[in-house]
Amino acid sequence: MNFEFSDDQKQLRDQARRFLAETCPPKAVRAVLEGEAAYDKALWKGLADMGFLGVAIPEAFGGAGAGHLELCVIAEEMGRALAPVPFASTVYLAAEALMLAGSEAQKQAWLPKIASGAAIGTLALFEGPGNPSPQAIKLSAANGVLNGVKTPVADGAIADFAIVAARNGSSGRETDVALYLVDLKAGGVTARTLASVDPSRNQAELTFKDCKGEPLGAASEGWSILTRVLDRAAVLMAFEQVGGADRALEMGRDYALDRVAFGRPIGSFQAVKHILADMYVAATLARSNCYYGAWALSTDAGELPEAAATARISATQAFQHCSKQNIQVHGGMGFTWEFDCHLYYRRSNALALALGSLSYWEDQLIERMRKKNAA
Amino acid sequence: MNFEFSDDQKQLRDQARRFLAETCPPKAVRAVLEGEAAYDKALWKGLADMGFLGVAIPEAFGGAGAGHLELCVIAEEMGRALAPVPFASTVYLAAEALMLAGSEAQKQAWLPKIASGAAIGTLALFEGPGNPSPQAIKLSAANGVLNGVKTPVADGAIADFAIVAARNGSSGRETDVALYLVDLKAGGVTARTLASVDPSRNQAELTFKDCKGEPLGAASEGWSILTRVLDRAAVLMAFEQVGGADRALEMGRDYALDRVAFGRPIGSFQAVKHILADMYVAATLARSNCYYGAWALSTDAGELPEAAATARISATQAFQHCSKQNIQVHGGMGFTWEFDCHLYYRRSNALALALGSLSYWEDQLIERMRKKNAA
Amino acid sequence: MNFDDTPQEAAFRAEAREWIAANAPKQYEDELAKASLGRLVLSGANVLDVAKAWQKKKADAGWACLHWPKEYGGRGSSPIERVIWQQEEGVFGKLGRMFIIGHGMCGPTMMAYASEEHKRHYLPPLASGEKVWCQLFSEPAGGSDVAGLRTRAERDGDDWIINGQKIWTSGAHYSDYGILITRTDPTVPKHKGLTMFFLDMKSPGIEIKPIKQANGQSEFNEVYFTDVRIPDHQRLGAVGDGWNVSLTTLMNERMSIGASVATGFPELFDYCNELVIDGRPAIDDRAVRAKLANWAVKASGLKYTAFRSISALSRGERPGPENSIGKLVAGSMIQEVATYALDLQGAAGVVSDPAHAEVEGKFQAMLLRSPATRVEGGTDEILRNIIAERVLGLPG
Amino acid sequence: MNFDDTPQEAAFRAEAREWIAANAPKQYEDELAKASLGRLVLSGANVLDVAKAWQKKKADAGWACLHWPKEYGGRGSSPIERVIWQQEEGVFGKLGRMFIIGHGMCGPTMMAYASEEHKRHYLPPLASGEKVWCQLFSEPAGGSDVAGLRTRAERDGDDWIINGQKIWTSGAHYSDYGILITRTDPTVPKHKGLTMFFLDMKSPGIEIKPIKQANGQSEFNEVYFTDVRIPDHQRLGAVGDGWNVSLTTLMNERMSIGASVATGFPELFDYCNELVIDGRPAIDDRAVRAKLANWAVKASGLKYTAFRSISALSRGERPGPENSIGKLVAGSMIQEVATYALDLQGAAGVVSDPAHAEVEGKFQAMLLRSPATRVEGGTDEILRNIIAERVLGLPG
Repeated sequence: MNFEFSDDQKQLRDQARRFLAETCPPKAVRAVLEGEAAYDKALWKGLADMGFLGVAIPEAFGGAGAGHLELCVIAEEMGRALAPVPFASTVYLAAEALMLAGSEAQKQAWLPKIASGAAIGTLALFEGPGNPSPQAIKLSAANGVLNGVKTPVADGAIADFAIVAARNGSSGRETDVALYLVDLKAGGVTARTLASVDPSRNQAELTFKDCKGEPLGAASEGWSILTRVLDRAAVLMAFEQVGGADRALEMGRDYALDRVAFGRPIGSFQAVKHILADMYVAATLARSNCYYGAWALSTDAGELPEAAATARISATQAFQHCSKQNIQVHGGMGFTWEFDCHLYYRRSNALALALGSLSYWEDQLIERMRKKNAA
Repeated sequence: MNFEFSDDQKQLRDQARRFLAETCPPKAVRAVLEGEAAYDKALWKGLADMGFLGVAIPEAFGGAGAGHLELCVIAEEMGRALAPVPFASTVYLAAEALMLAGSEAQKQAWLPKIASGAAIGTLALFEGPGNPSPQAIKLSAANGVLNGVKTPVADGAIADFAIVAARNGSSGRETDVALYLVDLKAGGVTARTLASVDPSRNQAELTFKDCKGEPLGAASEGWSILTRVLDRAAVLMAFEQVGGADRALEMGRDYALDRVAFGRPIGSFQAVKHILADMYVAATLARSNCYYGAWALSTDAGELPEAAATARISATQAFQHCSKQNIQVHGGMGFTWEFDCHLYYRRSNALALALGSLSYWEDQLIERMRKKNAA
Repeated sequence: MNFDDTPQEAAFRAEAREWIAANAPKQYEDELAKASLGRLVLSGANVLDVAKAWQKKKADAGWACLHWPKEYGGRGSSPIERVIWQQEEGVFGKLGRMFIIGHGMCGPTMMAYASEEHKRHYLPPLASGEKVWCQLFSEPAGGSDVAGLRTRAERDGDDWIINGQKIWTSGAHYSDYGILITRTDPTVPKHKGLTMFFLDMKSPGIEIKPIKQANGQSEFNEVYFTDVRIPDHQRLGAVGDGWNVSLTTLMNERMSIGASVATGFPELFDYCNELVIDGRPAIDDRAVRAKLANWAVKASGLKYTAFRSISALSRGERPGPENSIGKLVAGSMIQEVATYALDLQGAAGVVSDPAHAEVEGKFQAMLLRSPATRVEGGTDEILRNIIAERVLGLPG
Repeated sequence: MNFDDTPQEAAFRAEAREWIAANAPKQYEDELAKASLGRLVLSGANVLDVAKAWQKKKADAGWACLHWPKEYGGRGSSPIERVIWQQEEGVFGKLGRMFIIGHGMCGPTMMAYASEEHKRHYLPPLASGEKVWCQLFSEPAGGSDVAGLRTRAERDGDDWIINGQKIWTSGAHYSDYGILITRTDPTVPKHKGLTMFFLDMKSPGIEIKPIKQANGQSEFNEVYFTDVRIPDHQRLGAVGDGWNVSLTTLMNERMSIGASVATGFPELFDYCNELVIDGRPAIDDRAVRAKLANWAVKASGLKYTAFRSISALSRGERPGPENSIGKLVAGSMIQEVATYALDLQGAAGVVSDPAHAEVEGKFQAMLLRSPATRVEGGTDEILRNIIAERVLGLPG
């Protein structure tokens, strides 16, 4: 057993961290947060040049063909840096869906563009409030023509294409759900950007009107593909969340060492120590669960559904807890626009809802454990 | 508005506290805990002589006729002292059921005996694991003849009579449930004492074999009477729990002032301070909710169902939290048999389950709030 | 134990209710009812103007700062009458937010330490909202540590000359006066050598910079003092006694904040009664119920704890530090409530745009504002220390 | 990143599995499987005897204390082989509980500080379980504060004379030897002036009183020393260096406890899969699921955190204080789990009698034993300090 990243993977992490420290400082995040741009184009280009966008895409499709452990490593660093780019939508969702279910032609058409940074992709799944479920999908597909509204769609206003979950049957079973690949620049789709709790990432409402879409995967398998895509994305996003949690913990620790009150660094007060210790505990448990998820993802193990839900829940809790308590450790300064604490607080709450809520994943985890236990 | 006990009621509290300090020291609790007796007979007699057993029983039935606010005051002191007597079973459950639904003859037969300490009563409701519900009642009543098993029954092995919930219909509706008053000394009932997490109070399994019972209240109203009895008992037991919580907090506070480690009283460490502060918060919220419950109980207000569930949940949480954290503040000594911490820990966990679990009352509270909101 | 009004209380309630029905700004009632932490919008009106107008109207009719003496602009009401008024004023009370510091902290401090002449001059316009007051205590280097203050006050004839910086001054940008704590003697131990003043916020040498908050709003300010002159007769309490003066003030802050602090539970409960998840009402979901029940008993416990304080007040007892629990409990609770409300919305919970978000983005605004509630007016950690030391008597 | 055995590891696993299948006390397998915190019963047998017999059998075949050097009764195995053995030993590993202190703390301390002659003499019978060891650190006045120790050791020729009292010595009543920390110099600051020894627990002048615990069991003892003689050659480390010696030992304690500490989750999950509430499987109740999910990810997080430490070990890194989180998380979790399991049983949860309680009263026993887990081997508060200071580098 070796439950650790390899030395090469650690080198990749250091390389990514150095790159993001230079190209993605907090002010780059703020530029997008404050509306100067919908995402950081220069950073996106840089990520492509570094080969990070295609790290898990096979070389045959223009990627580095390194694999998913390497992608986990990159994802963690993206989370630490709060990278204001459509990485999750494009790489965890769109690319994974294509690699899982795309035809040779579809892969050839889009994967190289993803790897080179030429195309931004996303998944159009949600239609307003609620949990992911076949019944919640109302957007209709009649012989490849889509009509309906998807909201929110992460990076919907900046994406070039989307994987769209649509209803093309009326049996009431999950087999009614099919996936379509839609070129968002080809007309028939209007995007409206929505203000969100984390403006450093785009959220949009997409309206499909008589919009052409080409089937992705077998028509009746849309939902099962979607489930597998969400599980894979859950592990990758969990690494992003753990990266953010670790950074929030470091910020709190550094401030506690630096800040003096009552004549002592506040980090010498037991109350502050114990807040930080509990943040460390949450981040550590989440990291360990993420490693389990990474193993399951990279080996496509039968444990993936459980491991993904476990990593997702644990990392969501850790990032929300650490970003919240980091503000508390900072006191009043932590609530200023000027300090970066709120950037992590905003991102932690946004990521907690992407891919479905914590409650949804908690229910999924126990359902999956129950099934396995019954089997 | 005057949201406080009256001066007379406060005097009654002081009187009860002094009496219990003398007659019910921890070693009296330990005597029952260690099996020297099923309950403290001398204390029971003393409570009768003080008029505490009949404080809420009308004078016409041999009680003091003082009222339920006074009973709340006594209940809190019984909780502080962990009184090892069948007070809750007899006074909160049996007496309340009789006063709510008993015939004149039944009241005359039993209430004076309760007030004088001559009779111990209880409620035989549960039939093994699960929440209170009409469906859970299987013990059958065919023209007044009872057959079945009730477990656990608090003080079942020492009670003279019991109010028994039985099924005398098969409509599947709650109207199938009827209540019967059973003289446990009249034969047909065998009691077996069960070891429990709090041996300072008796728990028993009662087996009814062709046992005569006389109807209490209208046959079809058994369940609705039961619900009202449980609500009334919930408020009274909540005071008992708050009394225990307050005492556990005091024990922790006193130990923290007294005990020295690292050259300082441990109460000067922020970690210990904050544990105790949180215990204080829990106990204070519970007390305030109990006052609300006491008001609703004493005025038979329409808010009683909500107020009772609120007081019950809040007081259960507070007593469990304070008794648990009191042990933590005491460190290793808190886990010794010699220290009294475990007496409160045991009692808090026993009371948390009597009348139905915390989860049950949480569900009840929201159901009641929902109904009120919909109305 | 009862909630019943005495005949006098009933009469007072009737009078208040009648006057409010006739005079309150009804046109804003709905928007005020919808207002919650981090979100108070009055369409086509400036909240400040509406609030001042309502306060002046109340003052003219003798309904402002009810528990203050008449001669200072109050009504000389009993504490219980004040509570009855709050109950009757209902959602319109939310307009009083900008006066909380002035009425809850500055007023009581002035009443305790200012000269009779000053009280008669300054308190009535404070009560009527014509003049807004702020408090200048916290400093960048200080944080929770008031004893570590650095802002200097140096005697110069009949004046004091102030140099230094304050922070977290809420409402400084629209305040006319403020109470200010300064260090008048750096040579003695920290708690000593402090002195309290009140001053005109328009005095030369004062520079006010709003602080942009994490949620984008600006309720607080930095205030810079450069050779600001304060006449000695505006000193509150003795030279060197500022620490004791500030304790009165801070306890009043915790009380006023504690009494008025929001838990978010009523909003969440209403929302769960409307919301449908996966085809079922959220309120019927057992997981949702378990969460709601735990918050319900906390909210209820806070409500009746406040009632107990009111009863103590009306018996003439002075409420003590136990009032710290209000903000301690509600502060972290409202943050959890907001987080859970977004969770219930699923992916859509990320949307904050009032035009597209659930219930006009009420819970998103609450989420983004809530971290401040665990810090302002005493951090959770400070409040726990206060409970442990002043209520439970543990060593400081 | 993988869980795969290397060829050598696979071979080792096969050998271990085969030997265990042939030699383990199968007759107790079910009862051991059912054992949980606060409850280990072997019908018609003394746990101590069964445990010693199994340990001796393992030692004779070279399966005891695998990571110890051969000459000291071990097998010279790699850390990873030790883990593989634990995986294969499974429920029979629960019999090792009484050896945890000896093998986890006393052995490593002896190996680090005893003379070669002593190591060869004392370690093999410790490994084989023929001799049981205990540690004598805590004192009534000390609690979490090891530096405040009072038990005196005074030099007398080649001996030291011990007077004082120790407490919380687990297994003292069946131990043959112990390691003892004493104060040899009261004149120097607390952390200095301490010296460590090992001694024969049958020495004249030692009196052992079992401590009856809150749950009725007696795992711990008070140990009184009256003029007990220890030859100087049984000193561990230099005179006055006892504090450093104890740190090694204590860290080993936290590691061994942390690694083996129970969360109660597997028992609760199994129970919820069987239990039916109000006619529905408990596992389908959304409120139950929400609780289970939160505990599931904690239990999983602890499991894989341990795996990460093992990987670090097998890379030759020495696991640090981050192992403190195991007990910190599991300690309060198992108490919450037990409380919730009783809650699920409703009123019947109060019954603890194995003959009548749900799942033989497993959760009732767990509830009554669990408060100790948050104290033994470092309180939650001490563990948080350790994490804050030694992992995060905050000032002590």
